[in-house]
Amino acid sequence: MDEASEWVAVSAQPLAPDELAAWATRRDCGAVVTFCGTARTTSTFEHEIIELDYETDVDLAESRIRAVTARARERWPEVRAIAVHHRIGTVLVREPAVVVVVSSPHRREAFEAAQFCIDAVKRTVPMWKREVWQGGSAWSEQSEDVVDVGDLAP
Amino acid sequence: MDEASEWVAVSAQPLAPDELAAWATRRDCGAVVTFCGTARTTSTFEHEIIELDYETDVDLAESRIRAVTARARERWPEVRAIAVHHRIGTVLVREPAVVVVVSSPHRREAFEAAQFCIDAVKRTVPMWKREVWQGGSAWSEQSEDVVDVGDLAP
Amino acid sequence: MSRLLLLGPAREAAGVRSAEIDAASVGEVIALATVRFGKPFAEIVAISRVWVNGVEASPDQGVGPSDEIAVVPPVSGG
Amino acid sequence: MSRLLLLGPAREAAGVRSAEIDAASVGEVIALATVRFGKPFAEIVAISRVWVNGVEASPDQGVGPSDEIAVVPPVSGG
Repeated sequence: MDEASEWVAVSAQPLAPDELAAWATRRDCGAVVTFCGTARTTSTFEHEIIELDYETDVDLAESRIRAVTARARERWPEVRAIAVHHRIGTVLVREPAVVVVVSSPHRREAFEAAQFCIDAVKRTVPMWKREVWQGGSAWSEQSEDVVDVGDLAP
Repeated sequence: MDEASEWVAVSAQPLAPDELAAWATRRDCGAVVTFCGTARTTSTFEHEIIELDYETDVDLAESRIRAVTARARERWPEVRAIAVHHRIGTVLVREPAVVVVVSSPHRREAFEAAQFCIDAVKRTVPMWKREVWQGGSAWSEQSEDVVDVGDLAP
Repeated sequence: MSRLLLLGPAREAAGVRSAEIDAASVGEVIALATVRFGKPFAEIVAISRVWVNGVEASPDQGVGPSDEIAVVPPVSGG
Repeated sequence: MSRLLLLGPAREAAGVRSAEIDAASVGEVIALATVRFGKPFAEIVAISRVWVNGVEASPDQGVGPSDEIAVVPPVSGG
């Protein structure tokens, strides 16, 4: 696995899914799967959400994401490139808060690894989300302990 | 389901995955999954592929694709927008030949429906591919009958 | 005259993308096309499905002037 | 002095994002932080995990000046 097959970033910059997908596209790959987790209006609150506000420690979050991508490599060795970018700070409705891109020679591995990565990121990366509506805001319902990637069901 | 939740196209135009994903992103959706099937160098032939050449009847292919998206709607009623674009004619290595985009409120349905759509498109849409290398070309190994979407395992 | 649509390897074997054929059934259309386009085409037809207006058809299905008959060779799938 | 990192709701309850705390164990760091930041913070701590340098830690684990202790409240997951 060459160095340039992994791209993890947590930052306040707007995300660029098309740039990540272009980066992940390789001459020997027939499949590129891109997942965008986008801010949406609906929530557990009785308000129409207008933006989300994400908070974390960047170093800690990036190191936890790298544990997820390392695990994905073990499970799907055919996978070529993996990018996981998470935005922090304010994310407007319809903007992506997180993007996962996986490329591989065949599509099954790309789909499986991409879904694994986003599922695992949600459960293993410390990342808190405030939901903001007209006139108020609150933390999203916080109910799950952050676990280690090794604790996830295989 | 509003009219603008479905976008099917078969044409010789270069594909624009980011444009499709932007179109599919809705205020009430938290997930957008994009699959790009890209031309790659490796094949069953002993040559390095430099481009692919796709051939079909556009009307027939589009109508078969619409049968696939209709079936996806039945299986995943939560899904909001589905785009399936297939390019015909010459597709260079690293360029997408087919793009599937699915948006939904939650990510599981988007992943499942996107994977279903591309799997079903490959099996139910009449589409022939020539592999082109330096100094030669041949049809890809053609071994599977084109079946109806209703014949696919549920 | 029904319209015969020749796709992919069938188009290549026949040398044309479509043809007008005057016949009463699917089987007759295919038989006449095989006479017209020769052995390489017959070999492709032998492994192909035949659709009428986008729906798989049997040889004895009747066809008329507004019908489109397509020869659909196998695809690479996968 | 160990560095205490306060994340999400823990940061909000404490009013600060990090603090320097002089203590010998994880349990002692948390106890001193609870005294300093009061009841809302104690309530968050009660439902949080505690990590040392990114790895979950037990209260009796020893800590030194180069260690970073993080209070990690539950996330929304899903």
